[in-house]
Amino acid sequence: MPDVLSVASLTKTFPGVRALDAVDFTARSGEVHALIGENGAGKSTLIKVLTGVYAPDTGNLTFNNRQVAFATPLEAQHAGISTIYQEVNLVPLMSVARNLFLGREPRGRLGLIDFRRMHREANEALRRLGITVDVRRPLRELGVGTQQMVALARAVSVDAQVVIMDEPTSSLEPREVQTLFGVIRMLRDRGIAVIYVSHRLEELYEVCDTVTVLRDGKLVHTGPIAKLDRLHLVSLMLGREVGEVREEGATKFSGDHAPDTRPILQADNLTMRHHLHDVSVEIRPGEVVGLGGLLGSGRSETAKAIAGALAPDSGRVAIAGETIRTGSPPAAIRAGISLLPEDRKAEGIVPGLSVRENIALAALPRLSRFGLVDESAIDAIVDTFMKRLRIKASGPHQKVGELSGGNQQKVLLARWLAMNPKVLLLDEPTRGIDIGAKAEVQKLIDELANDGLAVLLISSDMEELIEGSDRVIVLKDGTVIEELTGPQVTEDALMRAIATTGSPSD
Amino acid sequence: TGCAKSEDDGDKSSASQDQGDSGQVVSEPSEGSGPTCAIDAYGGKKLDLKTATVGFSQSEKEANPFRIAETASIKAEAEKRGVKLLTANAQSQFSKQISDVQDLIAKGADLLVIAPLNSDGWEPVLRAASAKHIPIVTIDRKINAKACKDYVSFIGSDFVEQGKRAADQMIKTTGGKGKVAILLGAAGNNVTTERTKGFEDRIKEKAPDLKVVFKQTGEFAREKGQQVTEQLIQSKPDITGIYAENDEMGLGAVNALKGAGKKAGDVKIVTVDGTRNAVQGIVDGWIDGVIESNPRFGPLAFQTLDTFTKGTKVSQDIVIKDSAYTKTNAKADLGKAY
Amino acid sequence: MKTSGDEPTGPTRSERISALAQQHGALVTLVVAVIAASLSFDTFMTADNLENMAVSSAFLAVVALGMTFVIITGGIDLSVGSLFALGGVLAAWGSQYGTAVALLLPLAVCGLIGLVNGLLIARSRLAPFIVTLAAMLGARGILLSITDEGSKTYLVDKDSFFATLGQGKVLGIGAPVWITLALFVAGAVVLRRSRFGQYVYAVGGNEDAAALMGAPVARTKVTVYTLSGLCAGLAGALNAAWLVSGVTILGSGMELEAISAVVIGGTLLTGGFGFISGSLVGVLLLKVIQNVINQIGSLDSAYQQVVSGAFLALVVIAQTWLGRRRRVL
Amino acid sequence: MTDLALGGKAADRERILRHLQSYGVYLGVAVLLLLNIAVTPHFLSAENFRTQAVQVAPVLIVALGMALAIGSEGVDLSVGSVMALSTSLLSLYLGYGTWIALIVAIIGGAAIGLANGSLIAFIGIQPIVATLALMVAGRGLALVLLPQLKDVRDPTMASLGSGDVLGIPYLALIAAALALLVAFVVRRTTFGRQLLAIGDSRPAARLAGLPVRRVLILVYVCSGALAAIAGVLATARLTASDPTSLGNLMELSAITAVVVGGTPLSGGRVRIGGTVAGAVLIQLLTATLIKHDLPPSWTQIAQAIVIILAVYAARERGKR
Ligand SMILES: Nc1ncnc2c1ncn2[C@@H]1O[C@H](COP(=O)(O)OP(=O)(O)OP(=O)(O)O)[C@@H](O)[C@H]1O
Ligand SMILES: Nc1ncnc2c1ncn2[C@@H]1O[C@H](COP(=O)(O)OP(=O)(O)OP(=O)(O)O)[C@@H](O)[C@H]1O
Ligand SMILES: [Mg+2]
Ligand SMILES: [Mg+2]
Repeated sequence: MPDVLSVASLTKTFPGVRALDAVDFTARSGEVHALIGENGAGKSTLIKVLTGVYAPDTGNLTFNNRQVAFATPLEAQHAGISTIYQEVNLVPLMSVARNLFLGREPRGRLGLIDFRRMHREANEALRRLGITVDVRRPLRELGVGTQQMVALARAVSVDAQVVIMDEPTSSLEPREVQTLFGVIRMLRDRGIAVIYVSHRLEELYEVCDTVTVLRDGKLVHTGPIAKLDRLHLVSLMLGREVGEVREEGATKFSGDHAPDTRPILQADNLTMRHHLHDVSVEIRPGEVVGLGGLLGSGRSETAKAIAGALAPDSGRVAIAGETIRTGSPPAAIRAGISLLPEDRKAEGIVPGLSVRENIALAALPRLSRFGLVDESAIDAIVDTFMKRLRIKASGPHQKVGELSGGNQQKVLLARWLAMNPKVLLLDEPTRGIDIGAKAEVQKLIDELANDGLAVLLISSDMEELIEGSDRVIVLKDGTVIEELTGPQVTEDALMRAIATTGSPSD
Repeated sequence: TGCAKSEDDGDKSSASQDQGDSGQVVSEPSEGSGPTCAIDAYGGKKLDLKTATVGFSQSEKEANPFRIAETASIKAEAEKRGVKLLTANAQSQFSKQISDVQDLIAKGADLLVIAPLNSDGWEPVLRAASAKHIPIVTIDRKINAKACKDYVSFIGSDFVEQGKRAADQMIKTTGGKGKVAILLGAAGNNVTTERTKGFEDRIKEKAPDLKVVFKQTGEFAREKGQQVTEQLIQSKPDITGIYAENDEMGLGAVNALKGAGKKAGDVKIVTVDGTRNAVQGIVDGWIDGVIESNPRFGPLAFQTLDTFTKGTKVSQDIVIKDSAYTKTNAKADLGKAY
Repeated sequence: MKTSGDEPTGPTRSERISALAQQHGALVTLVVAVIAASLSFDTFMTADNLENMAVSSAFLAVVALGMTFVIITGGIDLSVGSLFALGGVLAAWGSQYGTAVALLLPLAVCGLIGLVNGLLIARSRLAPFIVTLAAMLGARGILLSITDEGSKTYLVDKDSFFATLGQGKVLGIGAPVWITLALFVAGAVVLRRSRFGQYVYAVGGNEDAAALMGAPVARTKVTVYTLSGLCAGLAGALNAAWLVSGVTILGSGMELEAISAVVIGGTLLTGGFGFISGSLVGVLLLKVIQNVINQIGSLDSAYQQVVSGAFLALVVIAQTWLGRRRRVL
Repeated sequence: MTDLALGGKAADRERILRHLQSYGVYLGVAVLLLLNIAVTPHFLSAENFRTQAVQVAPVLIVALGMALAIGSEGVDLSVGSVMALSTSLLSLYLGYGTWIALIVAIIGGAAIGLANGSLIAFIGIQPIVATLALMVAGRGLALVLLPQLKDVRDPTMASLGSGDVLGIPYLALIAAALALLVAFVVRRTTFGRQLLAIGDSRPAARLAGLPVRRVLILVYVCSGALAAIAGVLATARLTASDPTSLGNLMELSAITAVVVGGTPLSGGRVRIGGTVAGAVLIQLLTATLIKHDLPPSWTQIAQAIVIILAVYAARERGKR
């Protein structure tokens, strides 16, 4: 198979970090090439260098046997490299169709855009991916997963020689993942080179041919994936011995907790027009309650309504029997509710502030006296959590915006753990987190529950949801359709609950 | 910003009221001697001022003594004569003044009194007015257009002349030797241009030893005048005189001189306008001359309109004879200042 | 523009109404204001008064047109007031060499200044606010230097063809009005129906994403600032034709008026959302307020300011309130 | 772990650029000072420095409040009108005693700030529009209260305007003290931290439970109060209340000072030291141009160029 895109001894430094260190990488036509590594290993950076977002410090880029240097993503795109970047990168206020066709709108007379055709084609492109939405609606009204599928549709609808996908599945549900894999196979069969980044190892074995492993910005392995078993792959990623890795199971959950009998969180009949209908959730101290459902089923809304980030039209939220004001994050936080939001880029991190300030942000009032900040108290807390969660940064003063996705997530976890919450609402806590960190986060959830914390876990990873939760509440179209308890908490039961009632777009 | 802005508050309102008619004297050559204008030549029909509606367009906020006195004088005269008056204020925005006057016309003004913010750019208004044969009198500033065709007459001071008289005063008090600074008014304003021109021409002509060494804008405001003068007296400590193109900047200069520890009379100051504070400055010894620019246009403006609408000729250029305040008359004439 | 796509959940009626109200909130306010004014003042709804308002709004409208593009990209252009004045002076000076010069000279100079703004903003990544603030000073400086520190006013020959661009009437309505309408139609088509228009929205909606999607972000920004400069210059030129002179004291505070008009018209200052037609309505609304104040007549000049400030606040509050529900999520 | 102590040319250059970005404005001040010492007669005198310090004080004080507003991803266009309003209030209340008048004037400024803050925080109006409305209305209000310039003949006010301690004018001392205070607030208080977080990412700050509205309101109240203080001091210096022209275009000078000083308009960062330097830079520039008697056209063009140069030096470099 011919090489299409390759780089030799590529180096890229950011202030204080060498993100890529003499990395060689080659993508071949008709091959799906997995790119893996821990959070912060440099995968996204590599992709951004390949596609002209960043300029490399050193290293040569060869495309179709010609030396190239892409100055902008546009140039890369014109050359035939199509990319889905890690964070959904579309324009939220524009319509779905406009997003799909930005820059290559079908044009009619006088060079004006032919909207009729554009909408028709957009509809078709999405339908092929199993999505039916009104393509004239603003993109932001779609759930994250659907947005991701739009980005996918955009990437594959151009004539590309190379298609790059940076963690495309992190916000997709199983059915959509299968659609995606179908698309990937179709691309491969057409002789297109696919570069695929994911933390979900099973997926790699399902669709990839070759794998490249990065660790701390260095290339540690590249070769056919079939020759490498899962254990080996993990040990390469983490830089630990195979034996060490073997001892760890698939998920880090220990199993059942021994919850209290009286619920600490009671959310009754939360209703929000179009989004939630009479959703009630109760969590007891020491219990992990899972929220299951398809994309757009209202899981995030439920969590946000409980945490005050959205104001429900009616309904009640109480902590230890005391009703709290809804629609007010400070009130919820004072009562002991913490929410790890799903969209960490927009709603979680404060990118321009340092790791330190981000961790201390919510706890500031407690960490200050008479309105003056107690710096040493902050240092202590920051130090503790950076160690405990193994946050990888050049120091507490690095800007959070510069961290890799996984480390940003850990910073957010640290922010909330520093609050000593009573109830922790985790919306996709392990999305985009490498398996090492994922295991740590899962272990942490377990520990927290054992320490008596009430946890609400939202996850599109069925396995994680089933293994982690004591109880699973299943939502569909903003309504609770089933509650799985005790022995019922199995993947099969969950699947069945979701499947029997159909998918929301039908 | 046309002219001065200052007043010791208490007596300001009364000042403009009481002395509404004690102000303006038409200078030589006066009515009759210059070109004149009659209603037949202008077009339009005779009417009785008493039953007419007069529109008055003021250029700036009534927030300085000059504008306050001007508007008050117009209003007082209209009331005295029982004429219906419509007013508009352009808030120093020229585009607004154009629409203001158009609005006045649309609201049915039969006659217009305009205090223009700028001399040029009146074409749209003049066309609208001439289509309806509405007589226009401009006060305090001229419109660059044809008298007796586009407008009836102009009543106001001669700003170049004011500059010249200020120069005369400066030459007299400095003895015609030394270095003078000019505190300019707002840039792009023809009052500034003309007061500067008159001053510089006269200095060149009469006192070649008096050199203008500094020209910076004080924007007709006291604070700006003070700030500029502060910089001036440090970079040019040997300055002999300061010509401020309005009283306010002159008073700012006085502040600056006091702050720098100078004594009254160390630096000669000549200003234009004739506000109470400036004239008091002469009495106190800080200012050496104030050239008056009289804002009380009401009586003259209405008299002109009255005469004109009755069918009698009026002069196209009615130039006010401005007085001046110096050490000799300041104390006695303090009451005349506005 | 219909799609065959089935809609999972259509917006409810009240949502649709509030969406409409947000898009046309300024129009509703305008209609209400006009009705109220014509009921209160019998000299409001006269042909003369309406024509006066239309013509004198035209120039601000053209400036606001360019500003709309800039604001949708998430930027701002403070230099338009100075460019408006500069354009007028250049046009008046150029009119002695014919209409072509009178039009092309201000377009060239103001467009060039807009281009420089755009380059500094897009290529050097300087903040639009500060770049265009500097341009506002710089352009005023240029104006002063070519008018002998503001003391010289160039006049336009009243009978020249150039003057008819400002003075002429077609079907009883002033030429500037027609020109402005034509420009707005063209602007709306460009913004809605051209690829460049899509880039304008994309850059304002999410600049990083737009760049990653391959939108020419820098070029789009450079273009909108150039466009804004051109609009300001053209507005100045037309205004000079109307006034038959290059008045030097024009344009101060005009940038704020233009921004107000655009915002009142429903365009978000944060970018990514807005309409050309809204800006036109915004300009008219400002004009009507001014006219009403004049209709009332003897309102003290200080109170006039209080009233117009309060009115601006009210309109924007109403806008925000109408638009709020849609922006919840 | 990634190699943290990395050397290399790229990193070195990056570091130098970062320093330039942070300290460019100080460099600018130094250059202007040296230039003036070389070419401006009588520049090196205590009296001259006093003049510059006194003239810059009101701008600087306004800029401090502006820096807070900009740090919260906002802007306050009403500052000039607040200065006018405070001078009107001062004049009106001087009859009841100097201190009462001072307090009323400052409270008046804070009240405009409260109105700004409420429009922004509760109704969600863009800061630039909300403060624009109050800029227009505020100036009008000032003129309604005091229709024209009025002399202030109050000995306390007079000494406030022209007095000094050990040769340092009160005005300069007050400005310096306020700068230190605001710097302290930004660095050491919860309010300061919260303000930066809100300026950087409003949704994240909201979800982190920060009292977003309260902080925003406080920001504009501070800005209003500081502008009022500046108005009071300017009045003391002028020994007159001039609501027509006091504070005209002040918002632009203040914003320029803040931005030239390296505070990005996109919020999330506040640099008080830079703001002070920015204000001084502009003051020195103005003084230079006046002292050398350059015509207004030159002055404006020179200002434009210096502003662009200064922000160009301090610009955020592209991520590439
Ligand atoms: N713009 C930037 N400025 C500074 N440092 C950066 C920047 N972008 C990335 N880095 C650093 O470069 C390193 C590699 O980051 P990158 O985003 O490539 O990781 P990744 O492998 O994609 O991780 P993840 O799996 O979490 O997405 C990290 O240490 C990160 O902190
Ligand atoms: N009629 C509608 N109007 C606006 N938005 C809608 C509508 N219907 C659905 N949505 C969008 O669907 C989304 C509901 O998805 P939500 O994020 O709650 O799902 P979830 O179950 O949490 O899935 P995920 O795992 O993707 O977060 C909301 O973000 C909402 O914006
Ligand atoms: Mg990544
Ligand atoms: Mg969700």
